[in-house]
Amino acid sequence: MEEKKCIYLDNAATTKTAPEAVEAMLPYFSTWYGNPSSIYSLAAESKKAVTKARETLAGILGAEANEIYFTAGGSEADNWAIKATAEAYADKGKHIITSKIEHHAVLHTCDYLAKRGYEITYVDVDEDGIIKFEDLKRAIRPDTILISVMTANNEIGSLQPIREIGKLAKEHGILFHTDAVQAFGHIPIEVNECHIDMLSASGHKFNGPKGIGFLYIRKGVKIRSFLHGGAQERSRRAGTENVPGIVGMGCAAELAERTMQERAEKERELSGYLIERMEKEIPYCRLNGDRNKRLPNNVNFSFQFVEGESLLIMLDRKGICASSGSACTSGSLDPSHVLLAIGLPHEIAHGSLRLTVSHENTIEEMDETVDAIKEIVKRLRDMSPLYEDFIKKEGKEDVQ
Amino acid sequence: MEEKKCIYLDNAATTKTAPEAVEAMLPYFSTWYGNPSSIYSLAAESKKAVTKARETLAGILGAEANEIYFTAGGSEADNWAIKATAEAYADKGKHIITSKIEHHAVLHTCDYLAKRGYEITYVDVDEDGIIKFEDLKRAIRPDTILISVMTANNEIGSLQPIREIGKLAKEHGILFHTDAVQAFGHIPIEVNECHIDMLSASGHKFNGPKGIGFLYIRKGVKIRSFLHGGAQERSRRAGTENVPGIVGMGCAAELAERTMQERAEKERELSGYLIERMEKEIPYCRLNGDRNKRLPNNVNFSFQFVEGESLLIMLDRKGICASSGSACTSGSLDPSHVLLAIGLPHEIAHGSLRLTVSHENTIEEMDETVDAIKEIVKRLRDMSPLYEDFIKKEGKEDVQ
Amino acid sequence: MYSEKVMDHFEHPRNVGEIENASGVGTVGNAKCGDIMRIYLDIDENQIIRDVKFKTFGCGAAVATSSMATELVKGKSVQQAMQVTNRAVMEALDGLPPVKVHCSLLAEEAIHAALWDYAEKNGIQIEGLKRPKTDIHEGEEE
Amino acid sequence: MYSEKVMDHFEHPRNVGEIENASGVGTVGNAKCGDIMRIYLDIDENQIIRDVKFKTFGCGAAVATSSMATELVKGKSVQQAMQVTNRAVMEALDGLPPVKVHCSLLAEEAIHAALWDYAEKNGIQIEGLKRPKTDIHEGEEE
Ligand SMILES: Cc1ncc(COP(=O)(O)O)c(C=O)c1O
Ligand SMILES: Cc1ncc(COP(=O)(O)O)c(C=O)c1O
Repeated sequence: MEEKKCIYLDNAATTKTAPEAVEAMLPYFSTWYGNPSSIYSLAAESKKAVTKARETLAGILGAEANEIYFTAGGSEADNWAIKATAEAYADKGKHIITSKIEHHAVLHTCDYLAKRGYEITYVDVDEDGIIKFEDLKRAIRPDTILISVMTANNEIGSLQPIREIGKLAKEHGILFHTDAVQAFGHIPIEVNECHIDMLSASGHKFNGPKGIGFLYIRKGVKIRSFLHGGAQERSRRAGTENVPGIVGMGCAAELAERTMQERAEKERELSGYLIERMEKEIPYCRLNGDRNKRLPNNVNFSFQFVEGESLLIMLDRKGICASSGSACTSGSLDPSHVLLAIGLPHEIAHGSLRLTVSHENTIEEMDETVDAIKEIVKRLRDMSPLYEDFIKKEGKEDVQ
Repeated sequence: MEEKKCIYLDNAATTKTAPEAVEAMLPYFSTWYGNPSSIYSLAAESKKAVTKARETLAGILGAEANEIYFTAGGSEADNWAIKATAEAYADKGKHIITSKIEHHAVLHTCDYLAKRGYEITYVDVDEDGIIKFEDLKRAIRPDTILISVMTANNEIGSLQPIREIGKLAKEHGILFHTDAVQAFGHIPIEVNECHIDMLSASGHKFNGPKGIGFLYIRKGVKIRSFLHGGAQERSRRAGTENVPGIVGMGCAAELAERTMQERAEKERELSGYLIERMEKEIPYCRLNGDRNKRLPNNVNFSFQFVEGESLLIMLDRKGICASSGSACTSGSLDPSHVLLAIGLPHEIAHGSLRLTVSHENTIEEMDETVDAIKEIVKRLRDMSPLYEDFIKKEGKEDVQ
Repeated sequence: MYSEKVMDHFEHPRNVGEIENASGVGTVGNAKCGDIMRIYLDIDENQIIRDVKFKTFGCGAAVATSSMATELVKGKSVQQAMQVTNRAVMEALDGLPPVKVHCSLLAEEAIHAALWDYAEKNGIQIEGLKRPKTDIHEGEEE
Repeated sequence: MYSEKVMDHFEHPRNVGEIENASGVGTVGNAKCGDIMRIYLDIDENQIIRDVKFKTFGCGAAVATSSMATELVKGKSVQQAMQVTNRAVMEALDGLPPVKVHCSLLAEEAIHAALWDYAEKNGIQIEGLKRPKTDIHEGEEE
């Protein structure tokens, strides 16, 4: 396929690997390819590179290097944190608290445990997609062993009060895990300030490579291995280290940390502009997620009378890459569980669009995008029986 | 560190990623970086690449593309195959048969299950490191649900009779898993001929990248997810696909398949030469593993009166990269479980050296290696109290 | 994901619109599942479908199957229209992804629903036509 | 993995060899664990260690700690030699990886074992010296 111009607005699904990160990885494929567990000098180079990346990641979180455990991505980190904690603390209790808007990597893992004798409380969120803190508080029981609430939601970008949750968990002697896959590298997170015991992150969400992530595990947390085998990762996660992946993620994290403020400002400018124009120019639409407490790069709208996939395909024909809910759920017929959790009726949830910008986007691209959306929404409404009924019933004029 | 000349003889620990594979991966980092689950055209490119790799791998094994499930490596594939089978078939029985010389990714996973109510039979191997087939047969019980025996051993290279084991398993209606991490890409394997139900492989063992592998699962095998979350890999293995890793592994597999015969010939020539010279020129040494039924690239010797790590470090100082047992176990004080299983006494097992060649090595390098080993073994024996005692006790002359 | 034919009918849907005082109108599907199709038929005194229009809320496949279904029945007799199955629609579109097959069923149902409306209004019976479910997803839930 | 000092003593071990008719010989460790050290002492009538030699079967750290231990006791009095602890050996080597600390303990034990042999042969007592375990790993197993 030819490389054609495209406006990429799906950075929550995955990001472009930073050229610096690719550059950093390259020597570890065919030059310093030694297995870090080996004792000869060739391997010392790869070991050193892995150590450096570990220190970088730990530094960003205010953690110790030996609290960082590399995984194959965010899903493995989530599975590990939750399943291994459940097992290690089963004698204390079998109750886990999470939210209704977690990623499937958390929700399906909890479902798995629910079928095996664990009890899960899925706490509600408000209409802006922020966890109901009082409900969370009330959900705590003597046998609660883990609270898992994400740092930022992947669909509507809403930021959760992890500092307060961490404090609450600590007060009750409950472990706190946060899925920071969407947040790490995008907003500042400090594991000690927020009393985070475990934190999941994934390289490809902050311009690192795919297939690599990490789980932060606070020293002292009793956690079992998830992958058994060799003695890698202090015997907690077996498997020959993905050295190039680790190096690429380390480099991307360092870059993300260093440029975080200016990137976030640029993203806020772009996403704010999108929101402003869309709200002003497109009737019967609604911004999903909290207007202020949201990831700088996230825009999520619902358009009444319009179905999301049609919108996406038409945008794609105009070279605009966007998403309708989580990338993982596309192909499914159910609308996103997150949009339902914030109270959207099914048909509105079906008509949602997620645009997640990067600092590399431009205002011109935003204009092009809004113009395209306007035109497409109008076109789809013109062929929508729901819109036809609405206009007739309400006796309204077509205001499109 | 400067790139200095080195003779790399540790291809069982990991291999150099083929430049062709790196080349193939590159576009998927920063150009075709779309998430394969997305529906826009950018993502179609990465999806197509993943599909192509899947078809390549399936083709090599004589399998269907939808029987290949990507993982983060060999360890994850082993963990998944064994744990998920154990869970899915628990109502049929809780007995698993494996061998004493499996990789830790299999053995520690079995240990994990043993603590959770499963019964594991670890079948013995003979002095050449080949499973005792009659013992295996006798181990079968009505509640046996899985036989897991590796295709080729990672330390001594011994090839296991997987065709016979597969037949036996099929006759008894028992699932057969084989850890082919050392074998895939090096010797031909056909899953149907050998009645293999599950097979683990890892990219970095056949000149693919690290951090990517796969599990072949025969259609119809009832197997649970191991990583829960998104709907990737037909909802059986969650996590955004490691597109570059998958592409790199696919390319390496294709290359490995195409060049298998000539590579194996070259490797056999090199390893045969090593074995011949060492046996002739170094006294009190022993070839470990079967002389004929072994991986073409594997050479494993024990040198009496000498400790392996010293040998390795001195070889490293001469620019020769080798290993003493499995890369994963270095750092441990126990000698390799494989060498103990073939009946070596502890002190002999401690003095073992594994050399695993690649087709890129030369006969000159083999000569240099043998010369170095001869010199080092002599030096270490000269400072060995065990050798001193041996010479005195036996009244032997120093024949070194 | 979609064939070229599907993309063509999605991007350039044929027969979009309404027919005032239509001979028959049928609406099927529900918003909960993300698909609603409405078909308008204009049928002459010889039971020939003179004109057909549709409106659809749904995914690309829903739009394309509606468009193709209208093409397949246009100018046909009511009896011929009864032969337009979901399979015929799919084939005419060079196939659909497995998760989208239900869209073609919806298109078939929409035609039938419009024909039912026509038959009821005119007090006639059409051979092989059954009362449409008001929601084709009824009874399908697990 | 190892400090430069360790590597130096491993590659160029000091005092390798045997002493015939040594004043004291001590062997510790066992082959099962992969480490055996033997130390030969030549002690003069003033209880000064005139010469020392060692032989070691073991890893890089085992060789280096043996070498360093012999250097630290050479020319010293028996009493001074008693002060050479595993810690002193490690420090002199600029440290050891955690998994290798037991090697320095072995070196200390080897010196003590050779001194014990010397004391026994000569019917003297050395303050603070205890009978060496024949296998320092005895009693250490879990
Ligand atoms: C036989 C065998 N199985 C499994 C593994 C684990 O593979 P990986 O390190 O890629 O997870 C290895 C290599 O380390 C191996 O040699
Ligand atoms: C919030 C969240 N958690 C977990 C994941 C899973 O990460 P990965 O796909 O890298 O395994 C994702 C992204 O898909 C995510 O957005």
